Amino acid sequence: MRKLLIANRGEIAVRIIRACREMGISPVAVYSECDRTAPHVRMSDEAYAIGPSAPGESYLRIDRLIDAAKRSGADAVHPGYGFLAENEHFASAVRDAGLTFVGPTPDAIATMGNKTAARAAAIRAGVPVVPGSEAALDANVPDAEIATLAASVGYPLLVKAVAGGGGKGMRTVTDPADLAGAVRAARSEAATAFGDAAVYFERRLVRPRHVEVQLLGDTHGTVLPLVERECSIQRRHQKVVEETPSPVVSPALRASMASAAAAVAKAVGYTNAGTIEFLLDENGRFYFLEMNTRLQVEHPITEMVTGLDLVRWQIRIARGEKIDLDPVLLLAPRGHAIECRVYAEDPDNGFLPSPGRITCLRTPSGPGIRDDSAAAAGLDVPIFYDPLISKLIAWAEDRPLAIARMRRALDEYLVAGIKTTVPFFAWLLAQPEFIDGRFHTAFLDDVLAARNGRPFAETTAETEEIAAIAAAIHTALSAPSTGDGQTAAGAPARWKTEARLESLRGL
Amino acid sequence: MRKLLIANRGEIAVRIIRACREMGISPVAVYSECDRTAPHVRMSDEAYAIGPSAPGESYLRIDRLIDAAKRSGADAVHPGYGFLAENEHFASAVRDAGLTFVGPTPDAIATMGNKTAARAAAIRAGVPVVPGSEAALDANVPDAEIATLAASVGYPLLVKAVAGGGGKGMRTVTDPADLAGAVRAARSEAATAFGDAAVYFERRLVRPRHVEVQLLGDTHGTVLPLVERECSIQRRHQKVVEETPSPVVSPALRASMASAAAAVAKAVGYTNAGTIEFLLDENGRFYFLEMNTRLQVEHPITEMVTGLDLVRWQIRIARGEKIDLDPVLLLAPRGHAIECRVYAEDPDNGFLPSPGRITCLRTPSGPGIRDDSAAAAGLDVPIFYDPLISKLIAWAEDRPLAIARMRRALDEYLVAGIKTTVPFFAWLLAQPEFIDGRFHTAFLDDVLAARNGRPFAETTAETEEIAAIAAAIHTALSAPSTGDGQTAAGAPARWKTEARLESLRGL
Amino acid sequence: MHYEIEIAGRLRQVAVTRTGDGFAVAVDGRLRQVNATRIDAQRWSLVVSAESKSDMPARVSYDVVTTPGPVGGALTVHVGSIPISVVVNGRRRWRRRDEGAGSGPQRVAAPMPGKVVRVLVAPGETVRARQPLVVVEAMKMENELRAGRAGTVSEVHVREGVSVDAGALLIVIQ
Amino acid sequence: MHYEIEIAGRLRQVAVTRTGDGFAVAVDGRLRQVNATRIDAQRWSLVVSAESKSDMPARVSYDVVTTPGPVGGALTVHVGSIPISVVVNGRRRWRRRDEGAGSGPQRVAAPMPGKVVRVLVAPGETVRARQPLVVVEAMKMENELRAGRAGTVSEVHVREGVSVDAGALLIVIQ
Repeated sequence: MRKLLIANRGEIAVRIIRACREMGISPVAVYSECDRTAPHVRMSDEAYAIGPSAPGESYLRIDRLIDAAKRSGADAVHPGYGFLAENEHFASAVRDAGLTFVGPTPDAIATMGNKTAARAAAIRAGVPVVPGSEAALDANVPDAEIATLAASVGYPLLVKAVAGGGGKGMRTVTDPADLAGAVRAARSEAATAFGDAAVYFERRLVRPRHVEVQLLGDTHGTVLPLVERECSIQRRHQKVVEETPSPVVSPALRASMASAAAAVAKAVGYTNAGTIEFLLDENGRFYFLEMNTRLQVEHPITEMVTGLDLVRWQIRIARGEKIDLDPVLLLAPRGHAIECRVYAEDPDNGFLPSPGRITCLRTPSGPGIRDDSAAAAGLDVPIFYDPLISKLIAWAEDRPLAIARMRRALDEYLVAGIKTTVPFFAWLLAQPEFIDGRFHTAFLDDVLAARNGRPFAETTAETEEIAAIAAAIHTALSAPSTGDGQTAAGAPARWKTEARLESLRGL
Repeated sequence: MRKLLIANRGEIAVRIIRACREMGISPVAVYSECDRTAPHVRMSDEAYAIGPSAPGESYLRIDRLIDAAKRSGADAVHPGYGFLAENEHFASAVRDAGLTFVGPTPDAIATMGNKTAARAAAIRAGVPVVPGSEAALDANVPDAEIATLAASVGYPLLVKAVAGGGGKGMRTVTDPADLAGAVRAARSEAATAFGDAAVYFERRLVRPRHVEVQLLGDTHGTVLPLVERECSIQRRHQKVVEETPSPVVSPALRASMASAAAAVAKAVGYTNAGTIEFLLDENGRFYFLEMNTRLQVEHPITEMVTGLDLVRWQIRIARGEKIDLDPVLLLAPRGHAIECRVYAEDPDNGFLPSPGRITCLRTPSGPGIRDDSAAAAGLDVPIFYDPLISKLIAWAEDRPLAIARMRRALDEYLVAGIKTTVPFFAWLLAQPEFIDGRFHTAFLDDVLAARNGRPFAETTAETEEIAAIAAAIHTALSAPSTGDGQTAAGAPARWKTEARLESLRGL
Repeated sequence: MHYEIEIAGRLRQVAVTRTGDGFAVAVDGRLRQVNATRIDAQRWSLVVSAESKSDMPARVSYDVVTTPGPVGGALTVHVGSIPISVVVNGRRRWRRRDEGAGSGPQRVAAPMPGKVVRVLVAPGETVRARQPLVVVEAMKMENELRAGRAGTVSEVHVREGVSVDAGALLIVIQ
Repeated sequence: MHYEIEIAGRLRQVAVTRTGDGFAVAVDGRLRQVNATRIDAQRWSLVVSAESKSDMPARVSYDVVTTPGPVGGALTVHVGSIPISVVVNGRRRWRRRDEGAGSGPQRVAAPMPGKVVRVLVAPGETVRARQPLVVVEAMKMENELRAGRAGTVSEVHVREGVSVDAGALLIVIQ
């Protein structure tokens, strides 16, 4: 592999560029209109425009991506995560163009992309799945049959889209009377979101945790599972904080989840990096949930405690290399790692997206801190894509120290110009339930509902006084009358600190 | 410990602030005139002005530091490295003021600060020292006696200042005829630099390596040595690149150096973090060189491979806590770490200092990279202090991967406005001798002399063409005729990308 | 110079005077000595000391970033990493977005371009404060727009499935 | 627009013309299509393509930072992290500091404030190119100032132990 086209943007494109540089591979970027000056474009060796800003006209256009790969002379394509990373047609198109796809086979992607097929694969591998209906319910199954099936699964249950993901096409039903309506709603949502109205049932577990197992499979038949990640801190089914190891997984449970994960992956001949997601109930029983057939957003925490470079391994596996790692060490995490997904959202306004220009950025650094980011002062967070601006990762010798380190890093993290979830994380990491590891997948939504919109960035009398002082001095020194100032709401103008300080002597 | 005054500046003050934050201790900064806006001032809870910019009038003023500590109500003082870190009078003054000194006792500092006393301590501990004279030669020892002593040590030898450090008051003598002159020169230099003209002799080893052992000692009698650091890459006796583990130290040699280091530390009742420096000859024999009774600049690489937070341990030890670490793990490094000391120096002009304003800064990030820095765009590197602007640290699974990662990080590292040693490191890390680990303490001076000033940042036809294109476009878009531009050599003025690009349509 | 500064709904009287090495700043009559150094157009380093030691330790250091807010006179002041909304001399023009108080119709507009995926209220319906009104999908997320305060829905300008621009009027509540 | 641009001692003729989505730039007659986007006052992103594929791959991306140099018309252009000294339309005024060539007296000045710790030459002494002349201690390091080219020392303006300001004349070599 000599030249790799990265069919993605943002921090994950930057992450893959770094792996390329360290391996002597030339990275090729693609970009939509609004991404012309994005870091992944500026850090790559070559860069190809692939269309307008809307993802459907650029990052999701298989034809344009293949065309860019061919024009650049790339011999491989890395899909990152999101966009086309779990699209078997893209994987096929890359192969058909004679290029190496850094990921699993189109067959493995297709199987695991279908939730009922994935469940069937897990059952074949002898791995427990969440109790539920085994076949997809398409639109012409009669209501009575649906009700019987639901009763056999048991209430409360979830109606889930077969092609689902990200909580779309999903409904909780507690009362059998609501079943028919919920199925209709889920089907309609699924049809809109995925073009496939099929749904199925899963029993809703009580306070489950989301625990997942990263694994690597090579093309020589080796599948190695790695230490689990705890991803139960979710907002509306989207992970916001991940950590490894899980505070509740014992070495014995780790070994048993790891071999279950490997069994599922082997059952579909899985290659490259992938993740088996499980639900873990309060009694320590785990159930296969689904498989992500790509690099995960949260892969860095696994890198921190295992020392592996997962992107490097993806590329090595795609080149046909054998995995030569010690399986025992992969399940023996060193220390503890936590990731906070920093989003351009306003946590004090219902987590509404907050796109716009970052006017000032101070990123944390120092011992145990890693910031995987594609943000920079002066750059815009576009409205078209996932508002993830940075993944802040803290490692330390144990979980309490990792939490202390992450809180220190969040204090250092300053993003001005847009709102971010940094104040939310500073709040969350101080909650007793988080500190004690007492949480489940609905924990965050429950406490957010209970807070009822109280602001996360709580001010004190001291910080308010300082803000008042700073605002007064800022306004005094920025007054138009100095002849050298900035307008009250405008952008900074011709600027000299010395001159401005001089001018104030006349106040 | 509730509040800690940091009697230092720059990256090490920032490093200590971070440890304080993670431990819930309030950090107090001090600053000289030119450091008013330095990061350590802005990141601390409180900040006290201690005098003019010259170190002798501020950071070296024991009275002002103690005064600031008292005014702030601090209960402890951390000296960092450099300045007063190895000054027993400062340690005593801190104690006398009723404050905790985060470091060893004044006695241990005094003993190890005297090179002949330190050698005597090592000999008492049964640790080999570089063959040499055991007593200090003061000014009234007759020349004949000096010549006899020198002959018994053997040529080539080094004349070294008893109070020495950093290569000052040091002369190499190969020919006995040069002895008297070298002793005179070294004495005069030592008297000027340290106020102490005493010198002694050491045999000069052939192509030795500088290998040092970090250790921690608590106030309960435990001394634990850690994996060695290889610090042979030096320019004029100043370390510029450090790594751990050493590419030439076997586990058996590691164990034997570690116990020798612990024996020396125990011999002087050493507490807190310290480092025993050894010379390692080509036959694998090692000799005690000196002890640094403080945190080392290069401590982060040890943190990367052991997982320990050494500043945290310094504070814990100063609080009287017991070290409860597994001695075996401390000598079992995980992976490999390298540090490059990025200096504000012009490597293409004899490494002359290059103070001034950093106009643009892009620091590396991503997997395995840590940047311990106090640099920021818009800030000045003052002329008064050590020109270290950042310690760039790379960790990876093994040495070749760590080198690849460091080279990737150096490629990402951009500092504009001043010159730095980044291009020098990019060159050094590509040298076959470095890659193979074939070097000794004179290696770098030898290859620098052989290069005879050839520039490190070698341009290619491609980069020169791009520079020409960029300069032409920059000049075209910055022409005064646009009415909105910047003068050829001046600072950026009122600035709007869109307006400027619009204006060019008329070109 | 004298300013009226509003933070978190409370108005402060702030007077700034230049002194030898900085500023004397009185906040509601309480005097602080402030050594303020500007780093760049947005960033400040403040070292603040109180007249007496009683209410604030000596020489407290703050890293502050001031950025313009959405309306004239509004600033976002970051003290450390905490963003604080500040209005200078503008109390008559300004109103906190999520404050329960207030009168007149509430006009709920799209804060970003996106697609309306659910309309949760109909004209004539009464709504509680913070009740979800419309779900807009943008930046790959579904975002609930909520009522600022209780009232009755008087106008619904969108239906499910339509795309809206930033600022488009969606719902009016009386 | 046409510029004479000197890099590493070689002069290039550079012509810049605005095109549809960028610039056509001819460097010594070789044409490049350049999509140049300014990030801020100093930073540029260039995506460069050649007329033919033969001498440069299509759509090469460069991150470039331009900072003013010490004299008018001089720039430091960082291509990636490599700093390159560039002079625009200024070849007559400009001379590389460490170039062996040149004529007239060499005036060796202190590049930074510091203390002279050693004077290694005396008036009348002949020196080789790059021979150390004076050692100045500054920023805690001893720094050797060297001869730019061979010659004879005509003036020595400092002695050991004195402090010097930046720019102070130390040695003149004929």
